[in-house]
Amino acid sequence: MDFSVSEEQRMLRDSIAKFIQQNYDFHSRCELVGSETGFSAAHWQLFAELGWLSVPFREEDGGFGGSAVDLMLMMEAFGQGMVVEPILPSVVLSGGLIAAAGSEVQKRDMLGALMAGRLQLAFAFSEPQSRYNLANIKTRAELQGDSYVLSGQKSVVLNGGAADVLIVAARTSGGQLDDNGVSLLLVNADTDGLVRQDYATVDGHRASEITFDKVRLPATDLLGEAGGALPVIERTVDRVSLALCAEAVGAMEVAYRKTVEYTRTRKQFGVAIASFQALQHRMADMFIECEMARSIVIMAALQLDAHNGIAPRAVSAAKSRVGRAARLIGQEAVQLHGGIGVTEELDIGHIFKRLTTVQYMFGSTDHHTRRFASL
Amino acid sequence: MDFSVSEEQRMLRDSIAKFIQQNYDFHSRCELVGSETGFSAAHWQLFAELGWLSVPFREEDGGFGGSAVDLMLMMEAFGQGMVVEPILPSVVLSGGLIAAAGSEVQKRDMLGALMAGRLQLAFAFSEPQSRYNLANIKTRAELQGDSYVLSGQKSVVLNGGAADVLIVAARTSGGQLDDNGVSLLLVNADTDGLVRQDYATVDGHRASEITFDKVRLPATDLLGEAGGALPVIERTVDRVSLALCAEAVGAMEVAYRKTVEYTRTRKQFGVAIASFQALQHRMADMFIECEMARSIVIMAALQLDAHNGIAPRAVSAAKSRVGRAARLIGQEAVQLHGGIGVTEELDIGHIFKRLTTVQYMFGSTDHHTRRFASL
Amino acid sequence: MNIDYSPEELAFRREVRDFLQAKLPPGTRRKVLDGLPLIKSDHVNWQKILYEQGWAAVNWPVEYGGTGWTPTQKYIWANECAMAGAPEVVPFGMKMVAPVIYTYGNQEQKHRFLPGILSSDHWWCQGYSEPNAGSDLASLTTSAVRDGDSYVVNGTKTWTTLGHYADWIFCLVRTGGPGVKNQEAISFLLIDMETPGITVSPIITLDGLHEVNEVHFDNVRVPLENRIGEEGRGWTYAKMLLTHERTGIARVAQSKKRLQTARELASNTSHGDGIEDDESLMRVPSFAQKVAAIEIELLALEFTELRTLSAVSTGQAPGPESSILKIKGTEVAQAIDELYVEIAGYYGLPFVKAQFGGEYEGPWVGPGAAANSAPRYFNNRKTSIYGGSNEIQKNIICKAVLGL
Amino acid sequence: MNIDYSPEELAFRREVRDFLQAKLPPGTRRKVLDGLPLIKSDHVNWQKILYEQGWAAVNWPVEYGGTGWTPTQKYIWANECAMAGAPEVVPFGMKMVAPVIYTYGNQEQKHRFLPGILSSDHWWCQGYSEPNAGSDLASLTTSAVRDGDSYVVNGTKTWTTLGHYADWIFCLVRTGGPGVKNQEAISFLLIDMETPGITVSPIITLDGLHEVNEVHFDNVRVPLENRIGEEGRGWTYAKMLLTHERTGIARVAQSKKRLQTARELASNTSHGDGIEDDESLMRVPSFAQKVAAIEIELLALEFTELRTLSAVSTGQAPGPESSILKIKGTEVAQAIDELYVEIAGYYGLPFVKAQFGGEYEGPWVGPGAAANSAPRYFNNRKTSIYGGSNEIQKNIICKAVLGL
Repeated sequence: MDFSVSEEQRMLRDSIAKFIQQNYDFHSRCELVGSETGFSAAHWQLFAELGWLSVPFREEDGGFGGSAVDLMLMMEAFGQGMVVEPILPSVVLSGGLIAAAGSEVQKRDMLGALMAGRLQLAFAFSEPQSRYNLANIKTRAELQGDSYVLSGQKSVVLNGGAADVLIVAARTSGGQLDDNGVSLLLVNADTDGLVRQDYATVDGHRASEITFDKVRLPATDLLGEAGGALPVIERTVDRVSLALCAEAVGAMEVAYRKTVEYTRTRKQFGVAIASFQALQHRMADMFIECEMARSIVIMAALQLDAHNGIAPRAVSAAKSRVGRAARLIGQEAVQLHGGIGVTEELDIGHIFKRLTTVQYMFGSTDHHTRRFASL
Repeated sequence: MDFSVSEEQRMLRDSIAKFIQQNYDFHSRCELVGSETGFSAAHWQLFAELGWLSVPFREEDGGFGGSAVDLMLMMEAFGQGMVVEPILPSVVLSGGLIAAAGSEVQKRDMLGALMAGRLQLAFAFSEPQSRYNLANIKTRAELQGDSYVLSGQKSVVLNGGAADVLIVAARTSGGQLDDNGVSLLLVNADTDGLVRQDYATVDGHRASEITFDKVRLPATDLLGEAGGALPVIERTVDRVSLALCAEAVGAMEVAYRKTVEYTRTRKQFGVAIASFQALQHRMADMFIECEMARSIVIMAALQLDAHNGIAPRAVSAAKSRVGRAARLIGQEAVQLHGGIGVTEELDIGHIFKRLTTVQYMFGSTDHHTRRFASL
Repeated sequence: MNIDYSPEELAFRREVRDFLQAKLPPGTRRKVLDGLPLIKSDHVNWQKILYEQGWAAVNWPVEYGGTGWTPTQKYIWANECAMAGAPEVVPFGMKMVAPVIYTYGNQEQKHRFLPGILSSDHWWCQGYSEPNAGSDLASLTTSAVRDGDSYVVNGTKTWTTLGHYADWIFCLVRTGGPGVKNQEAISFLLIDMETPGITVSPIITLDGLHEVNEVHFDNVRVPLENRIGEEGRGWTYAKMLLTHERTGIARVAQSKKRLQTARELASNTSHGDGIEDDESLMRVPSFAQKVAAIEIELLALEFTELRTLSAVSTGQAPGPESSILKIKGTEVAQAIDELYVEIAGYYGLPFVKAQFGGEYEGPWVGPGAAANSAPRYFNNRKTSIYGGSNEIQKNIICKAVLGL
Repeated sequence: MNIDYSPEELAFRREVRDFLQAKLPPGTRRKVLDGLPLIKSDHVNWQKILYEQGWAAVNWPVEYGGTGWTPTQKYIWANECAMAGAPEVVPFGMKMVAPVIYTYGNQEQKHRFLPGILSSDHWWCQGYSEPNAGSDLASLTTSAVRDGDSYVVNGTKTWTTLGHYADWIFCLVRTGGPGVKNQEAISFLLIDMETPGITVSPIITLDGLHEVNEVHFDNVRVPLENRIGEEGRGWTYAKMLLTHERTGIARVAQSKKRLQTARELASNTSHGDGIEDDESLMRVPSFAQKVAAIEIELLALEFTELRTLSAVSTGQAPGPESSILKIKGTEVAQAIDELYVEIAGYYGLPFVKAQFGGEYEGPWVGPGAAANSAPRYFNNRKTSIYGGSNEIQKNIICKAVLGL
């Protein structure tokens, strides 16, 4: 048992922190959020050059090493800057699927481009009726000769607008809820019959509604085994959930620190409001929540790396606990800031928004508590 | 719609408050709790003389009027004194069953004696496996000729030790969980085959385990219709739940007031601990909880009196909400008292104990939240 | 105590229901029920309909055009309006400044201002808060210096809700110097928003919308006759008004309707693990119990409000207990807001601002109610901050109720 | 970072398990697992077995008889002990006074006192709290006045756990006058409980049991050589000890075992709405989720403790972050206590004191685990009060971590 951070990990964390300090103040982030694409292509190239896009991947795939602990440390650092570049959907989620299910050729072609910053990906899995059940898929891909014909609707596809290639979860067999019969297909974003409606999300990211109307694909654009994708999806989504939790820990730390700072300068009734003990104890609670969340994310990362079969339960524990902490810290940060906290003018409200959406992506707090109890 | 308290109701409340002030200080109560019988026969006679034992009954049965609002006001007043005389199990619960299901003869004989303070009753309904399901009854009464033969085990029968007569819920037909087939039988406490193990309860009251081994009763000792008792039991238990909630409101008010008083005198770090804002806000929360509980108990009492069919739902709402308030106020009262709060030496710990048991009698907080959701 | 309606009250409820069904514009109703922002004309049209009916000023004395309703009638009215999807009355004129005018204003001010408020011809906004004052309202610095028959006003007011629609603003201003106690330094002015020197600048809230503003006063001349009551007594008048504000703040009727709608939504939202229509979120025990807990809290709140109103109607002033209404009212409403986000699931993420307009024609992202679930949740965090933050309310309870 | 055990650690765990299985007395084990109170001989017998094994003093330096275990070994030990139902080591000698003696005591004191603690021949108790001091420990008034080669001690100590078993008490006493700062006024004395003038009187706690006491000192003569370190430095020594106390306070292993047992109990408790054996309370979603939430909290707590221990093992002092361990450790343990009450249902009510003894022969009321569910819940409310109340811990976090 060892809780120390390696020299390499420390450098990774410090370099991201330095990048954020130099390039990612509140106003710079607002500009990115308001821009056409919603993030900076230049930043993305820099991330590639600094090797950050390679962190989640194994050395044999050309990556940095790919431990869950590495991923956690990186995402926590990004979380501190509220970074909007699509690391999570493009690299961790979609790249993770390719790393887990791709053939050697697919991995060589796509992971290389991904890590080099030349390829944007998105994973289209959720549908209007599926909520948090990854097996609940109506989108169908019928094998006709040596093509698949793909039809269906995917909702809230993160990074869908920027993606060059979409990975689509579709049924090649089985009923709407069956574990078997789910396949992954690689679809170029400009394929005929694919219609995308892109939009901003409430937390400053981007997503899309995507419909597929008899989209025809070569059968070779299958990723992994036909009909057997569900376990790969579940494993990858667990990893992404951990990454999201780690990002939230970074954001929560900033939220409580900024709240402490603000209350020390904000005066009411002639004194700094930080001098009110009722508020002090609530800030102590924010700190405690953040540390408890950090601990359970470390636990989940270590269990993922231990490959001992209890990772799904550990991830659900983390997602549930982080959700609770994110809720309390986000709400309290706004409340203790007062009026200014509910405006777009200060970063705290934007952190609050992100700390809200992390509670509902990849399974809500309630969903993961139930999943934990059932595993 | 009218929220005013009548002159008669005000007098009832004031007279109980006066009795408590004169006869029921902490040490007097401790002596009663530690006495052989666990309460005062003299008090009981006084209650009868003052008409308090008649409050829950209709005028045509010789009672005071019997509205749920009257009952609420009375129990709240008793709750403020943490009165241990068995009003709830003997008068409200058992007397309530007789009033609801008894024949004219049974009512005349038993209610008269009950209101005169000459009769103690207990209702034996729960069994080790039944938890909060009133229909879950294994105890059976077989009709043999013109007798019932009663066998089974009843658990935690409140006031079982003092009762002259027990009302026993038993199956005369049907399976263990059936709605139909439940009957009420009147059993003298000294009947052969009835074995009682009496004990104190953690909150200063008394109860018994009672087993019935082929106890033979005249068939005429049936209370109400054979096999049709469940609705009567449910209605009566709802009324008792309301009474218990009202008692809890009285106890909660005392708990927060005593906590405020204590913190104003207790000094730490050179000042009264009431001056610490973090504690102040927690006392404000205790006050708020008490008032919210009071409001919902009023709501439930009014719905019971309105006879509009939504009383069960209203009572479950009250029991659920009061349970939540009782938990917070009880725990906080002890915490804010510090060490002295966890000893037998001060009344606050005893209030905490009662505020704990009220959460688990006649359906736990969780049970009633679920019942509310299902109705 | 009893909870029954008299035959007269039942008849009144019937009349109210018929009126709402006949007169509430369907477009406005739709927006209210979907929780979409209303525009100025939605409000004004509806308030003018109420005015014609004689029901515009529920709480005013009859002599100024009030309804003369009993507390039970007002309770029925509030519930029926919420259930029908009627817009809430914009409070600044009707509920805030009017009581100050008819209580502390002179005859001329009553004649001059009350009719325009009653008929909704004049839109009012509130000028209390300042950027550095927050919950410490009395520390305001906007100054009004006497110059002949005018005050010259300088300073900035903030959180001025719908100030960009307003014809008039009522302001607390400092007429005494910094040494003078607040009780004697603050005056209450009515200011025409057309006066030179006033500029209104928007504040964008977390829902991305423009509802609140900063209002800047740069040497704004206000006639002396626009002062309510005595100079230096404004703080006293304002406190009376704040108490008024607090009793309406429980928002029970609105929360009941919102919760009912949430329950319907959840009943039509798949829980994801089934394919039948009835396998909805309401079937998930943890969700159903969350809904139940909120409904129970709302019942407790409703009867707390009824108790308070009953006490008021028997002549008792709304006591500091009414702070409970503010605290619990906002907590319950915020819990309901959060329920909508949970129901929306992934569809809580999209922020398609055009969909909020009510006249959006493009392809709709997600189910209707999901569209603004998160923005509304974000924005409504304000309710536990404004109108005397919930922390201030707890201070009031500690001081005035618990004697701490 | 990694979570794996090395082969050596796995072997150690095997050794610990074998030892516990072979040596833990079954009667003691039964009482611990049923949550029944232990008597003095249960503790002493077990601690002497540990002493013979060389495992009595887990945290002491090796030179005084400590184990020299790594943090991971200590973690394994704590978990295995809890899972096996071993009694917890009575802390007053082993974990509280011993570190003060071996850190600040002189050679003679080390020789005189440590062996008796190690072998459990001497039972120690703690004399810190006083009736009027509470969380404000430093306001203590028990006085020690020098008289020749002795101190004469007068005053009262309270909350002295198991003081009625004790051979020795360690006390904080005031050797400086009221004008002297606490940092210079308080001294640390070791006092033989047989000394004339000491009386012990019981305090009955909410579980109806006698565990804590008041200890009265009436002109008790204590030889000067029983003072640890310098006169007037006792506060410094005590603070060191309090930090020690706090790191062990998370009680993760015990809570894990208690939660596991609660889960088993709930699995064997009817939910009342079914007749089959598997229709247990664990099948009720709201209950199962409550259990899940506590288990999740416990996981977070466990890794918070592991992080803290890891930081300590790399030479960092246990920082004020360890206040989290006290706050969350007691909150989780209290939540588990409450779970037992909920499982017990109606059987949480009976208070049959004799059943607590462990040698009760009469008819048993309710299932075994229900018997003391409520008393234990009541009594354990103390844990968030003593050892620096959870409010004091929040103050520490505010000051030392947040800089408030």
